[in-house]
Amino acid sequence: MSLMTTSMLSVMLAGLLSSIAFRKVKRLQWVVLFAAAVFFSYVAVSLYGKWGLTDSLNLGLFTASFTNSYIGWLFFAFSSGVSLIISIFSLSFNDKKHITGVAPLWTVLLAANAGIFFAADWIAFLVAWELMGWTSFFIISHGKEKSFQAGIYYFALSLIGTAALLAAIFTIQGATGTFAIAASVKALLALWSTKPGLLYFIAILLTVTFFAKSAAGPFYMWPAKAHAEAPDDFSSFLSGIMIKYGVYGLILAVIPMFAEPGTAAAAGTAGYLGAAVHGTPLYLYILGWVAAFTAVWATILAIRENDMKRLMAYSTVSNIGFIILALSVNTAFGIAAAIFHTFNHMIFKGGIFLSLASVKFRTGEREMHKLGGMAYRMPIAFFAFLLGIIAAAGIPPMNGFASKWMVFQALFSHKLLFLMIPAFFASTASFMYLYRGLHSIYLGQLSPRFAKIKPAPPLQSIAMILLMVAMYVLGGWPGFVLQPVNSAIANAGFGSIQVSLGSIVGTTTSIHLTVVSFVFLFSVVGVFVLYILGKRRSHVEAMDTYTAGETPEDWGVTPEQYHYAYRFYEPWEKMTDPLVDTVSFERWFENIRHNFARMSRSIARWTAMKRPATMLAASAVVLILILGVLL
Amino acid sequence: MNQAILLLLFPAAAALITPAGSALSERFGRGLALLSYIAGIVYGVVLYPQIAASPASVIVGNWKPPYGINLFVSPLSLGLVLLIYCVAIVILVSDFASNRKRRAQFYLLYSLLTMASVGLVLTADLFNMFVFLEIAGISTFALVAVGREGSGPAGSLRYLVLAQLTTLLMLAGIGLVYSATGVLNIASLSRFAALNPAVAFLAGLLILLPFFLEMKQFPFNGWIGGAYRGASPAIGATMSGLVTVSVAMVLARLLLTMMNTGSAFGDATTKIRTVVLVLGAATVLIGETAAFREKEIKRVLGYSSAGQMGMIAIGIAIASQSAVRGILFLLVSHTIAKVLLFLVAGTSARLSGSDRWDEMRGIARRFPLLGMLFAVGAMTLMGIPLFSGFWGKLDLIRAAIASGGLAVVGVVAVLIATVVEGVYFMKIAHAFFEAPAAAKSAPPESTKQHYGVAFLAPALVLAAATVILGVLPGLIDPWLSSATAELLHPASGYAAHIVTGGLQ
Amino acid sequence: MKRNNRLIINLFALVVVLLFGFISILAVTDGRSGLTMFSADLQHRVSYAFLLKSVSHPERASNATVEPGGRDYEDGAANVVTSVVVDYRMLDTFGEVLVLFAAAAGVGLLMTERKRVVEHDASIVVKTAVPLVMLFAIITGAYIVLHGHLTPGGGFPGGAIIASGFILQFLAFRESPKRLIFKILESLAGLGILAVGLVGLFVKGSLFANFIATGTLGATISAGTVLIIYLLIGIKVAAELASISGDFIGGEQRIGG
Amino acid sequence: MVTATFLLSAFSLILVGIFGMLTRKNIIRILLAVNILETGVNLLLVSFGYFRGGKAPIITAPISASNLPFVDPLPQALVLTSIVIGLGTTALALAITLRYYRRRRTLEFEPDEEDFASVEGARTLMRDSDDSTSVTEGKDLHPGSNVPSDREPAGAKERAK
Repeated sequence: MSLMTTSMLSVMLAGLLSSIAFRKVKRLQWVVLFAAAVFFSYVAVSLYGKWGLTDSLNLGLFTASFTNSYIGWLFFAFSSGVSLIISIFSLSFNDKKHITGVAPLWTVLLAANAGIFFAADWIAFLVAWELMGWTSFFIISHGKEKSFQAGIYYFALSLIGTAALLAAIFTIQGATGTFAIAASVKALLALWSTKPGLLYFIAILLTVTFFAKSAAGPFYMWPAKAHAEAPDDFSSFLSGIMIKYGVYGLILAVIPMFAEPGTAAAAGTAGYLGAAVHGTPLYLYILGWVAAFTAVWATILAIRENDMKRLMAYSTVSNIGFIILALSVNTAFGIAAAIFHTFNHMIFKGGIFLSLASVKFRTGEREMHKLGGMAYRMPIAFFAFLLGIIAAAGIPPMNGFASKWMVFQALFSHKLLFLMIPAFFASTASFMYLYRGLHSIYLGQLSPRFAKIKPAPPLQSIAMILLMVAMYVLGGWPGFVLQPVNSAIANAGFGSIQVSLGSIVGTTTSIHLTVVSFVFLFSVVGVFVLYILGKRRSHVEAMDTYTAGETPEDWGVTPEQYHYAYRFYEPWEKMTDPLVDTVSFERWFENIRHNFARMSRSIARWTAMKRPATMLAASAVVLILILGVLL
Repeated sequence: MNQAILLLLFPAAAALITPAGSALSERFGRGLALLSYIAGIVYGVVLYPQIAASPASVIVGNWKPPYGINLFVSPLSLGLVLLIYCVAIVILVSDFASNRKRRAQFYLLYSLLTMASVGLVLTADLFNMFVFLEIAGISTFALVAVGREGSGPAGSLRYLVLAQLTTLLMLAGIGLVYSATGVLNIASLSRFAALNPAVAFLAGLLILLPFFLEMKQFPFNGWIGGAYRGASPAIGATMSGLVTVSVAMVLARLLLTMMNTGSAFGDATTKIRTVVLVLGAATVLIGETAAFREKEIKRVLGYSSAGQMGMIAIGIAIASQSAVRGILFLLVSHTIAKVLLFLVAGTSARLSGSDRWDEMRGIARRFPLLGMLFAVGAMTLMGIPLFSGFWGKLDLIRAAIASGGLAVVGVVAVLIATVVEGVYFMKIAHAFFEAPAAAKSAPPESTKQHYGVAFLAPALVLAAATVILGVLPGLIDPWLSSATAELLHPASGYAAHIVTGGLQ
Repeated sequence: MKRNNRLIINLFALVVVLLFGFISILAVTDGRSGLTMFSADLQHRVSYAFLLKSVSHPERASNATVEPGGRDYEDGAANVVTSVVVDYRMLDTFGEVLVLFAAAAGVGLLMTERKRVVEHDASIVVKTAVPLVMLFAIITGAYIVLHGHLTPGGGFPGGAIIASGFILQFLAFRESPKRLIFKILESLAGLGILAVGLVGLFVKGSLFANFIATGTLGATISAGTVLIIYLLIGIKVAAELASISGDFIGGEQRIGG
Repeated sequence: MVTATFLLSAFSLILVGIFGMLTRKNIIRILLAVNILETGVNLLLVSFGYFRGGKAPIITAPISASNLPFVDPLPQALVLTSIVIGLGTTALALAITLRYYRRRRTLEFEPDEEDFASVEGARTLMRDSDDSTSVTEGKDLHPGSNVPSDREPAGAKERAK
């Protein structure tokens, strides 16, 4: 019982107790959540350097054992930090008007978060995974009819994932005889030469689990539903951290299964199963294509969205596509890029969702065309969003640029040019939806309805500012993250890359990001100075520019009608309509559910036949007898 | 050690006294029933240490088996007997919350039902098993029939017809076995010269039929809908909580102990186990599918217990160490959770005045504890960690994948069922917690009676039990291992007490 | 259309049933080796020991002789079926009693109190004949009950005959039976059976052990507890059947004559 | 030979019983079929106990291991038990049937109309009818869909009083 288990158990207990003790005063539950986040950040700090520290919890029938692996620690530390910032935000977000009772569940979810990253054997992983699943489900569907539709959708998918995980775990245990994650993966590598089919089966099961959680591939549609309906402050946790569990799982179990020695052995014996495309194992290559199409598809859908949270949810999915694309290259550089982009995404998407949350906090609106001009009223939220989308679009000097650059470098390294085309498309087209968000929410015509709203409360502003700083710093000095990441992947046996505090050595070229960031900094400062010095500025209402000095109020045109946001990309929507109508996994799942319900109805009916079901029973008996006696 | 038969006699005596006693006072039957169960528990707990030391074969009338009838009191059977008594107490106590004016016969029949379940668990004689089965059946028919006006008798009759068909066929099977071997004793059959494979298959299948029925296996579960609609919640809980314990136990006993290679049933065993496995897989799928769309909460629970019983059947058919351990764990947790769910269902039905969960929307907003209890029960059945169902399911799936072959079908069925079960249970749980669409009219009957301690105390006890088992599954590990050993290795324990005279 | 449908169902059922019969016959006449129907002859059945009354000492079965007038066999009933029912497999019989008990209780639970309207009484003939018939019925029943251990019959048939007398009385005199008395009777008789068993448990160390000397085989007073238990069963069955029929008949109210 | 006759007749009784149970819809007939099946099973048991030239197992002359002119007594004992059990079951079944009839005014198995009720909110209060205060207040829909209106459910009559 070292710090890992004790911290998890105590936080879990704290969550349960707070749910009982503070039923009347919900604010205190949020304080407990904040305390838990602080505690976990402390745990993260105190666990630094103690790699391989193991710890186990005897559950009688099984034992759950935990270890402090370097990669796990990185994920744990970053998620704890970001959730600390989010919990600061939540403290002020859940005021009288917006309060929800989900804090205790969220506290338990933090414990599950720790469990996932510490798990050393599959049982512990499974327990933490399922704990995370149902707590997050209850948070997403916090007792609203509409949000339940989203929640049950998410829950069904994660149940499918869990089922696949169960099957995978016990298949692995049957094949290797151990539940320990690292050991079993090593043992699986030895099986490449003998039974590659089994390995593919395991890999597919695990991939289903992790894709279902991180909404890659055919599962792209749950974040849009879930984010749209989840509590606003939770959706930044959802999109920032929870969706990354799948990525962690892939790094933990799937990618190592295709490490060099095994696949090399397979190449000889396993035939096409062991084949490699440009040095990438076939399976990962297919995974890469799935990821690329996830990125493209999510981008296409995001551009069509008018609901700001759904839009950002789709952008998250497309970023997940990027991450998995980098993973699928299966080189140290690619994995480093993936992890780096994961952390960056945690930060900038967290920031974006926080800013959206505080806009919703003030206005209560989610459709973007009803907003507009928020920049004038909520500057900090505006800047958080601005920097966030700069990062998301991969423009220097923000952190997104560095990691996207690394992703492309990784793709170059294996000459996967065809995979880069969709990647480039997704990356470029992301400008469209990001700009749509920026314009429709923050720029443009301020609607008179919101003329009087106050800026974001201090605590929320603090949270957003922290994230902004992080974005800029990681953009300029990626070494802060990349050096630990580098030693982590070296520690985990993926090899290592060359990186210093400010510069990254890619495969084709290297880049010195500090210089880039200073260039941008100075240019921005310079422009600002000019803007101050040159006194030729006069503030013109957007209204006047539109109407060219006319007075449209006379013929009853109100300002917000000039806020061009509704059906922002109409031609694009027209263009993609047929595509979206044809390719819809959503409808596919819907049909499955529908047919299932019909089947269930009919089964329930035969129990109420005119004759009691003796006929069926008797004929079944006869059938069994025939099979048993004659055969 | 023959005093151990008192375990069986307490409820029987209570039942026999009841008619005369209820001439004295209305409440006599109820009190007496509870008293007898408590006596049973106390006696069982006192007995447990020496039984754990050495399992005892209780003989009746001083006649040694296989001539006379003998009961086998082992850690396994004694533990399940205690479970049955506890469940019976919980159900009866919670039934006070319904504040119906039960007649004396109700408690009489309930005691007989409990007695029969205990007997089924204990007995080691085929025909005696049949008799106990009939007692259980008759009391269940009557208790279901007095459930809801109208649909009670209908459901009860559907149940009765199927049950009679199967039990009579079982009797024929018993006769066949007797005329082939000349003994009726399970233990001595488990170490007997091999029957002809065809005869063995026929007789074995016929003997298992009523247990398929009671365990709601696929072609024999046409009665679930009617019976569960008709029965009052207490009886629903009894049918799927209390009776299933003994029935599943007996199925395990017959399929693992009586029918193994080297027993009278010899080679037919594998065939019969395959049949059970396939039926179990079908049941899991069909039960959960039927529950998916069902709106009447009692029937949802009935169908879901069909699914759970299917899982248990799969585990029994796999017949490996961890499979049996898993299903025993699953059995215990299912009993706890299902009874809890039935209590919650009954209370919320009385509070909302409707049997349908879609008309109970927002009831947990008025009574948050009710909703939490439901969630706990549901998540136990779904096999979510920190609730007891998880460990059983884990063991079962591990065993199935390890044994491979046809058992993989069972795994797929179980995994699909987990997803389906999760979806419909969460639907219901959410409907409970949902903000009611329209302002709901005040509950038809006064809240205090239904939501009083008579409901809350038992429900909380059950919820605590499932959570404790979920967090510390190791608690019942010793019991599980000894029970598993007893079921899987009859020669050492179970059949050791049989003196076979000039037979075989 | 509907008839057609029914025809199809009947045909299907016929096929199912015939297949069932065919397969079963095929199974029991299967050629492969192993025990099959009747392959255990009397020597190899448990009842061999029952007949020779040598259950406790199987080794004695070979040279034991059992004759009428002999004393102190391990079960003194001349009617071996009775000795199996009431002694060797007494637990089954106890269960059987409880089944009947449960059925009676269930009927009582289901038949809620109700009144039936009857226009006129039974005829004078019936009214005069019934007491005689009832007397005969009760005497015959008592005889059958008391000789259960010597001749075919015993508690169940005897009790049924006695009950039939009461039923006749209800039918003739249109008076609803005094159910309470029957209920108390049956519960007392049942408790009596249990008590006999418990005495056996505490005297002889196992439930329903025959704790009375079994006496001479064939004598009226013999076979120890068998006689007592059959007596109690007779009372119980009579009371139960009477109360069941009383529940079915229900109370009546007469109008006019 | 005699045994074969026994067996065949027992078997045919069993088959007849099963056939009746499968094909009939009228509850009384189904119960009759159950009883036929039961008789068949009992006969089967007895015939399993029969041996060529065996007498009823009542000791009227000295017997020993060498001369044992009896049939097997055990199956007869079992049959005795199962007959009584059958009696109990039948009595209970008839009582239930009577109750069913009083409610629905029919002796045929009918589909539970609630399963086919198109209206979603068919509210059904739960009433335990052994609660003497509410014997007649069952809120089940009586099968109005498939019963002519002149057949009044029994509940209604009693409710009138």
